[in-house]
Amino acid sequence: MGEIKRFLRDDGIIKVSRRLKEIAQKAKITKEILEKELNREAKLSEIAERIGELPSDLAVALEANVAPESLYREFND
Amino acid sequence: MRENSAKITVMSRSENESFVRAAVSAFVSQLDPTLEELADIKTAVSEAVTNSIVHGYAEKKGDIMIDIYIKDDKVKITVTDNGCGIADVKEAMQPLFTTNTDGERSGMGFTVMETFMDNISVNSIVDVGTKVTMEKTIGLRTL
Amino acid sequence: MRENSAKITVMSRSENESFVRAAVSAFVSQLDPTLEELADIKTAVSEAVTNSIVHGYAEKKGDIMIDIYIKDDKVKITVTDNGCGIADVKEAMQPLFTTNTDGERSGMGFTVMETFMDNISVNSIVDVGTKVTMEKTIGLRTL
Ligand SMILES: Nc1ncnc2c1ncn2[C@@H]1O[C@H](COP(=O)(O)OP(=O)(O)O)[C@@H](O)[C@H]1O
Ligand SMILES: Nc1ncnc2c1ncn2[C@@H]1O[C@H](COP(=O)(O)OP(=O)(O)O)[C@@H](O)[C@H]1O
Ligand SMILES: [Mg+2]
Ligand SMILES: [Mg+2]
Repeated sequence: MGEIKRFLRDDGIIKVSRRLKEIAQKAKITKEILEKELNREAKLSEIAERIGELPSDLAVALEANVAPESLYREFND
Repeated sequence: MRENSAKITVMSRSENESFVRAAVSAFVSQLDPTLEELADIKTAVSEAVTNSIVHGYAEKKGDIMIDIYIKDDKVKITVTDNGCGIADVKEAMQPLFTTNTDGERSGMGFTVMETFMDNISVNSIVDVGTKVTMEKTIGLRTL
Repeated sequence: MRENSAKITVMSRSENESFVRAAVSAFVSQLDPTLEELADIKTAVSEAVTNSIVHGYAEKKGDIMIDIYIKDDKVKITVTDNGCGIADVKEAMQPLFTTNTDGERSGMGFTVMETFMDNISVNSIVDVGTKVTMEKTIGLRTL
């Protein structure tokens, strides 16, 4: 198992789709933490810096994690 | 005094909606928005692009052009198609107005764009196409 | 048999390099590449866009056009500028060849593109511009 995991962690086999979802999830958690610390809304660059991504790459990753129905959820909220 | 622009052209295919959202986000990231501001912009752009695909081109295929222009803390986005156009823009922009009869569309697209952006304007000529212009200032919102 | 394309136009500004990389990533993600394949493509595109900015337009400003075309498991990307052009393409593509004299450039840009993509070709006319075409098949690597 350990070997398989190590193997899967190699960039050569991890699919971008999975990585983007991971980044998006990390960003959501980091946003909550940062906003408690800062007592205001967090900027994209602040979240990106904390998780070690470029703002432009984070912006793309956030799109990858959107379920199609979220558009309507946002609107109803 | 920062000023920058980009232009994106895609075919009217539903797969490209997500690409346009991602590309617009990546460009707007230069203004360092909050995630909410970014989501607002993406939602508005989605509605405009969806309209070009389902109404503008309907069964046909054509190009959709997205222009993004940023200046200082403002972003201006235009979504343009060379589709069927809108005969009565004022009527089309009314909440709940839709020409879609199979009940799949809510008629709230333009209302969503107006809600999530600071202002929108629509120019359209029948059989020529439609251009939706939307603007938003980043960093306006306070807690 | 999937086929799709997108076109991106940006001004020759260094801020737009990260935007182009992100936008190309977003489009190529439709093929669900591995991280390594995507990193290869981003690196190659960066080199081509940087060349358009620093060599093609040098001190001037102009547009850079990036066309992305995917078909099945292949991606073709062209980076085009209307800059100064290259007099001797064969010489320019030699490893370590650079016209940059301040020592900031390594002369390895074309070599990097050749290494990370399956094949590249360069068309250039002096005072008209340069077009770099790069192709890569996704999913070639076997375990
Ligand atoms: N790009 C377009 N081309 C042609 N017609 C359009 C376009 N965008 C909107 N319309 C017209 O405006 C109407 C209202 O649009 P919208 O508010 O988004 O509601 P919906 O898309 O749910 O019908 C549409 O039903 C359509 O008739
Ligand atoms: N888009 C371009 N327009 C004009 N000249 C170019 C362009 N791209 C490359 N060149 C020329 O080719 C040379 C080699 O390019 P490259 O291999 O990327 O090395 P470097 O950029 O480090 O000089 C450059 O020094 C430049 O003279
Ligand atoms: Mg609509
Ligand atoms: Mg170079």
